[in-house]
Amino acid sequence: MELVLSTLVNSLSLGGIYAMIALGYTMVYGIAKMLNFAHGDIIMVGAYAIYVFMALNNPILAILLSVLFCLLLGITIERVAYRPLRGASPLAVLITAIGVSYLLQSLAQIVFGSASKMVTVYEFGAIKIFGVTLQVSTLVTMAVAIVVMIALTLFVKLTRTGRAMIAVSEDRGAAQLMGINVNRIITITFAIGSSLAALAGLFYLLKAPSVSSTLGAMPGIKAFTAAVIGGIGSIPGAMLGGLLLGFVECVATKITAIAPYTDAIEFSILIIILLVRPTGFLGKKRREKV
Amino acid sequence: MADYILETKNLGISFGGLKAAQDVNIRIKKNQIYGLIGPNGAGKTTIFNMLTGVYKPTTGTFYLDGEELCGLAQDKINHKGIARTFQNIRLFNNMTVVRNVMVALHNQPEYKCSVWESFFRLPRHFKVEKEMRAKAKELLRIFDLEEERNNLACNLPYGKQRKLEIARALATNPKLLLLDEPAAGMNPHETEDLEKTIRSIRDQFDMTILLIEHDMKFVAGLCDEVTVLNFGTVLAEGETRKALKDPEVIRAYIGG
Amino acid sequence: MKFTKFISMLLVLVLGAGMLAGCSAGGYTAKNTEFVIGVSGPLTGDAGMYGTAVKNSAQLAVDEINAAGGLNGVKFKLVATDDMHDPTKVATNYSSMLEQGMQVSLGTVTTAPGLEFKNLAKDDNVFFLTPSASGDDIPGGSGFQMCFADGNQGKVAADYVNENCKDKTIGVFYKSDDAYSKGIFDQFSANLDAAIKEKITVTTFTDANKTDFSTQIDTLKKCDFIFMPTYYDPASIFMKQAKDILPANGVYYGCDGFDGIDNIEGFDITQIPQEVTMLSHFNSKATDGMAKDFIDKYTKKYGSETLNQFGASAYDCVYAIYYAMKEYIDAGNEIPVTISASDLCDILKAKFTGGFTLKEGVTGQNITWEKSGYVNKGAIKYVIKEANK
Amino acid sequence: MNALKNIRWRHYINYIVIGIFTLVFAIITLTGGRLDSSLLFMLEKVAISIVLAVSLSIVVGFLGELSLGHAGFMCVGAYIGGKVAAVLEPSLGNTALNVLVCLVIGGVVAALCGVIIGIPALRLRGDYLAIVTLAFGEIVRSLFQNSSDESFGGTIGLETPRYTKQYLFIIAFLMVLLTLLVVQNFIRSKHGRAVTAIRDNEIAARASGINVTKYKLLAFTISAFFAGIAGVLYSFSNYRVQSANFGYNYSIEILVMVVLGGMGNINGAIISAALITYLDSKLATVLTGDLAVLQNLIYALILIVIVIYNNAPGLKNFRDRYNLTVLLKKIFKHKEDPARRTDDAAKWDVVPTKIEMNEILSIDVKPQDLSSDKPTKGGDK
Repeated sequence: MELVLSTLVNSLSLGGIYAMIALGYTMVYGIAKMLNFAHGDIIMVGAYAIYVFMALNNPILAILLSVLFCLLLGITIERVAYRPLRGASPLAVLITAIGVSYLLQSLAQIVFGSASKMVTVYEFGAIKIFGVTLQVSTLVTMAVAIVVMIALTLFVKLTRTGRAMIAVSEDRGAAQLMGINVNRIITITFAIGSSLAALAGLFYLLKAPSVSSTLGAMPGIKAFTAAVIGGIGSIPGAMLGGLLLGFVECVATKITAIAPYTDAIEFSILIIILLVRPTGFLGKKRREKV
Repeated sequence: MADYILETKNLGISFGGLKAAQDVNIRIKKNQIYGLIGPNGAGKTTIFNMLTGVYKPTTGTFYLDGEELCGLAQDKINHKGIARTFQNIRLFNNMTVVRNVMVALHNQPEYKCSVWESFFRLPRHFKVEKEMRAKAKELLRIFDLEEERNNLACNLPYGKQRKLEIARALATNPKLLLLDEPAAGMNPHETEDLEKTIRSIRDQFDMTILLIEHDMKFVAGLCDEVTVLNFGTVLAEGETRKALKDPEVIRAYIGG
Repeated sequence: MKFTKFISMLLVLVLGAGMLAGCSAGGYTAKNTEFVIGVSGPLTGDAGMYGTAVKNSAQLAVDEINAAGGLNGVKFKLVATDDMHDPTKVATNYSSMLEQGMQVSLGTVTTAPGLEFKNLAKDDNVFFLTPSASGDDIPGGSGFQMCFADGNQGKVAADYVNENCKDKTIGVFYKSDDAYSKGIFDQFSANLDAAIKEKITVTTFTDANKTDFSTQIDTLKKCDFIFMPTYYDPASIFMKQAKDILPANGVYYGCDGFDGIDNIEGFDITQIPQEVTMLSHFNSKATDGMAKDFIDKYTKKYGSETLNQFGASAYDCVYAIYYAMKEYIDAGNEIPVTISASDLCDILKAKFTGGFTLKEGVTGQNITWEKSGYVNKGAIKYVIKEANK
Repeated sequence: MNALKNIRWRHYINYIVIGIFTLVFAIITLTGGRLDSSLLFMLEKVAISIVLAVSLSIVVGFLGELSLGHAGFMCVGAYIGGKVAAVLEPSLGNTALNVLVCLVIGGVVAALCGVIIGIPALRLRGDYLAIVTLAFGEIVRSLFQNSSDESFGGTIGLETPRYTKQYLFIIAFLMVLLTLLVVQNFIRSKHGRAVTAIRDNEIAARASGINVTKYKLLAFTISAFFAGIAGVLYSFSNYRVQSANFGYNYSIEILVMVVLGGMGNINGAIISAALITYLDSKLATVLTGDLAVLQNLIYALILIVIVIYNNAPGLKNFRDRYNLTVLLKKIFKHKEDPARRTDDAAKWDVVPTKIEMNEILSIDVKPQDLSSDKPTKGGDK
């Protein structure tokens, strides 16, 4: 019982982070129709930003500044690297995105060195619930993830901008004809996605107090897996996919015999899902127009 | 020899709840120029897509020259003898004009050349390439595109792109040619020209042609028979002039 | 046509560059005016502390030898290259060092690149004595070790556990895709008593998830003795993450990879309630003997941040090579300064397999080598930090 | 003489240059001159990179799909080749025959993996496929990494029998020539034309009777085969195969070679592969420590800048004004020889790299492209 409970809590907290990143992926993919490879690396930038701003000795301020920094970074990346390629082939956009991801990683390494840095944002300590020792930070992560998810769903459903986002993701051309400023919507999407990535970076730091330039690469790809499993473009899908993947990873890591294969297992799931149900669990199927 | 070169039986497809086409029965005799008309969204292109294997019909089936082709893959259907053009032109834009046609000659039995022969440039490779090029040039001459053969397809003027698409479709040596709005975007002079070309294709290649068109004058002048569609169902069919005078058809077009 | 011309010109240019390199190749040591010692190690990156320590300490030894007049008047020179603990960089580093006249080498600092280095050196017959690449497969050919081999470390750890941990809950945490970590674990596991082996809990991690260990910690949360054959970086993250969860009276037991764990920026080891222990051949808190001497000299020159057993070992390596060469010359032979790496290798190999002894070293006394290249010396269990302190 | 005149020399220039180059070094070696081991190593590395870049360019340049798992295929080739070599060594000894057998087996096994990864390629396009190839590379790596010590050496990697290095580079360059031969001939044949047609417009290709399934699989298989060949060469050149060497970063490095050379330009890929490999090892001694990252930074910038320059719709005018052809025209002031331009075959190598893939991005998540939706219409009557 205790084993089940602690595994569950662990996978929830990991899954919450994946869900958070997957959300950013899903939004950008749904609206800008591009796989933002650099999304994972924004997590890393966010974590480094916290590391730097922690010099102010104020965790809250550091987190806010980090989110702001990533938000601006996301907008800048979109502006400089992706916008010139709007209308170009997706292959070109994809390669550029890989380039940006690589750029962020190497810049971080140049600035901070390749050795990882220890960062302590805030020590929440641990509590005991039903005989299970829990990190309080885990609970915080889950709570924030849920709040963000709800807020985002409401934002998309209720606000003008949110509805414009849906419109752009459905049909960019038609949205433009309806007077929606597509560029602006895409910029906002990137801003939101990058802020979420910064939050994910924070959660990573709360979980494991260390940041290096490759911090975001793997979680990025895994979160993309999560987004695909849940169905690209779907907010609850991202949540579902993230939690599912978190669960798989935790269970796989727990079982000693298969622990070394954890990544292979996750990637195999990705391939299988893409083959069997490329729309994921909650994604919508779209027809090709000929 | 079947009576009809193309025969569809209760062909229908629905996307989710939307019935895009329903119980469509079309019969085309050999050497006919047949029109498929109807207002926007009537399901004309959808039928084309079913006939070429892009969509799988949910109901019904169709026969080409007596052979059931429904459910085959796109390239298989093409091998069996249905070729098409697209409403929005789809050329291989980064290839030259002659190469566009050569791609379509790919499957002709006389140009067979295995991958291994290509890897190592065995004599057959050179022979086949030479013959394909000659054949492509010949086709281009018919469409008056020979001069442009070394230009990139995307650099052709609009009218010529349309023609090239038809030439490419013909290169697959089809029994039935589907033309999706061939006259769209053409000026009256070009349209007239196209009309002549289509007739000459029928005569020269002994071809049967099914076309979608909005230009009624064009349809009336060219087509032997038509099927009129509205909301995915057949509204009227038969000899062109008669069908166009059908009050149902007029109402569907004018509205109300 | 112009394009063809351009292509051919470029091709000729690019490929011709290689040819030029070919013409000037060969006989790098001919112009040497000093004996050149080469070493490849992670001067940066996750294991950067080790490479830096090795480089500094080797330099320290070289400087001392040179200040004392070198080897019969011929001085030594150290060439250090950075491989960032990445095996793909080794071949390049190796050739670059050869080009700089390397005659003898300290090999690599870490194991994974060392496996690559070993073969290169064997091919060209270049002698190397590695201070810290502890892989079981490193020695042999032209390679020798100053540190304990992984198998040995794993065995020593297993012996310790067999003897002292009968009533403890034992856990293991190692990196499954790292040669060093897995090598030690395999030997550890093979040498455990069956009764103990049955009840140990094993967890692993990989390079892809080397920051978040909550699942592993959760699995090990009842263990009061955790064997950690990993490098200090993941170990420190683990400890920090686990400090409230694992029993406060627990013990972390690491191998030489733990060295430097008390010197990580942002990681205060005193906040970890558990005891942190490592198996070592060097006590960085030593208060007497060569070790004390070395510590003083090193700290004075480079500070205490990178002071660890890797450096100590490298210091000994340089002296071992120096004394071996000196013995050979003292026996009436000659070693010209322009001697080729291969010739020097034959000399040194004969010495090291022929009973050469480093009498007094920082990392032990009367150090000798087996014919297979493994080292013979005593090990120290060294408590980095006591429990609850 | 006339026959000689009719040969399109530009088609063969790369064989000739590489052939002469190999010959020169082969003569030096075979006549007893001992080449320096670091030079030999460099030659082998350059050859391996060229094979990799040329084989990747089939998928990226001509099929128009992104493969991020090219190093994975290489990994398969390296391990299988190394293993076979070890098994065969007692019977075949350390001979060129052994190398050739390993090359064939390693290549074929990698090609089989190409088929396996090609199957998703039939259903997926663009971003999804890129991710699948990436996942494939990681899975392969992970499997070899966790293999038992007896089978593939696990974490410490597989020790491969050493091959007399003096001759290895000759074999490596012969493999470069073979790769060029097969890839170039393939691309310039009706089959290559079909692959390029799929890249340009998949829907139209299908409608023109092209068996898209077959050709995508074929492209992936050929590409994987030669990556496998490169892997086998690697295993002979390096004594030890460690799966950590074949990660995502290596795949990206190969991609950089292809992109820098101009996607779909084989000569470009050859030059940039040789150049990058050469500079790589030269820079590695200069850029040490944290500066080593500069190399990755440069790769990143190459990817971003070149792709934006080549593809940004807004830069079209700029591109037309400032490009290599214009630059060369200025340098050489060469007049076009109209006699040589009778056919379009000369344009074959320099097909523009722009790929209209947005209209066929993916079956399920297709962007609604503005232009694809009835640009003109006669209007209803």
